[in-house]
Amino acid sequence: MMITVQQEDFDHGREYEALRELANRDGAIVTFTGLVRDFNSQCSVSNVVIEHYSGMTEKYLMQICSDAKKRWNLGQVRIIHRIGTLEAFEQIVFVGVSSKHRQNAFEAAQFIMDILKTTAPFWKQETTAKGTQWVKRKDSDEAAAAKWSGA
Amino acid sequence: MMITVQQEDFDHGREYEALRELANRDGAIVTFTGLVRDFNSQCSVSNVVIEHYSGMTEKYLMQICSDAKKRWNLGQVRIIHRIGTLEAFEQIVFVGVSSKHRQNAFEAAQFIMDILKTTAPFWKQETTAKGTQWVKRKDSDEAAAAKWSGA
Amino acid sequence: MLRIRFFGSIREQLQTSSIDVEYAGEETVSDLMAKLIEKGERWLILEEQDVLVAVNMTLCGKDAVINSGDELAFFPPVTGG
Amino acid sequence: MLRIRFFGSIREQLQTSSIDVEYAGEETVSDLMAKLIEKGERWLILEEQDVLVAVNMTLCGKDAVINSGDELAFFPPVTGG
Repeated sequence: MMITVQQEDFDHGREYEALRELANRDGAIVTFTGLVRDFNSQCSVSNVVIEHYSGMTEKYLMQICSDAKKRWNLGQVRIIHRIGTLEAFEQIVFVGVSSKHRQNAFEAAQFIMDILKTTAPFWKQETTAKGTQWVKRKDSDEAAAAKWSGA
Repeated sequence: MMITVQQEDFDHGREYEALRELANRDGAIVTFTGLVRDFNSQCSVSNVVIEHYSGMTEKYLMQICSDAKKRWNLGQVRIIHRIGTLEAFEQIVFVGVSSKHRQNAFEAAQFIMDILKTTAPFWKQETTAKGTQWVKRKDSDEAAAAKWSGA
Repeated sequence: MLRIRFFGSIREQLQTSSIDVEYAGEETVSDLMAKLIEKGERWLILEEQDVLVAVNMTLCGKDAVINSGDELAFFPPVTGG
Repeated sequence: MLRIRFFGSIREQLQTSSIDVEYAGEETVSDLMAKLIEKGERWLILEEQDVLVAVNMTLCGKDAVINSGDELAFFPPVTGG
């Protein structure tokens, strides 16, 4: 279980290999990567700036990891989230999960992203041709997170 | 959409970067990797030998990719499956999917693995301290595949 | 003393990321908000419907109890990932 | 002519990975199976419950129609991934 909040880009291949080395008895590794898209619903995006609440972010990311480990039988859990200014197509977030069973690895990675999206204190500002604005919360993200609260 | 059946190991990092380069407008990339486990339900496994039906394998993997693209709005889809003798901890299978929405990428990657496990003509033999035996089909894999046939 | 922090669009609209206020026995987050709003209209933003509150880095409701030395934070819905 | 291929434990038990047989007007996979089983007891394995059949690399039932030149395959449940 390891979480990192950093400005620097990450090397997906290296993160995967580190996970694999620790997780070698697990049999299944799922990764999710979020990239800066070059457009939003209205227009093209040149970059995003990600602000966070240092301290609380780390606390919540750790909490999400340990909640995932309580719900599923997991090996390794890794989260990296970037902050600062990111250009279109850059990597924003990495989630890696290993498990003996692929179903668990898939579900846990989805859970981590859904809960991260709605509870981890990050805020995103987009710069487009129309200027700079704060990204609004999406109802679809709320719905995705809500579906985990039943079980 | 690209599928490969090969004896050689694959470089996860390179596969991810290739996917990302083609998928750069997508925003979400999910990968799944299956590794040879060093034990089964009874005892430790030293290696597996994977046999396949050349021609039919490629046909079915392509079919699975195109079925996934019909069900979800996807960018790139990549499958690699290894054949031949693999030692414990080696990589067996890689699935990489990109999409504009993470939910689609997660579901499609799961779908691909579930259908691959039950329809792609590969057969696995395990060598353990007790000798060599053919791996049996798992009911849990049948159930995982069956859940996609409703929708 | 209480440290009060602001993030995202709330930080931007208040033009401040953090203030320290004397702790005067406020029992809950709501009590403190009432006191802040007395300071001026711009603080009304804290009462907007979707503003989230954290006390000592834990998300909580406006009825959460506060104590001297606590760190409070007000921010809009999160949009990371 | 028909080419008939065997994989996995079926190939191993039959000790053969492929045979070519003359096409003698068999209408379905079942017809061909009956003919193979006449050749000897070991072919009974093809009638086991979970044996899968492919005609021209497409999974199908034992009532699938066959024609001269087809490639058939018999194999146990797949276990890749």
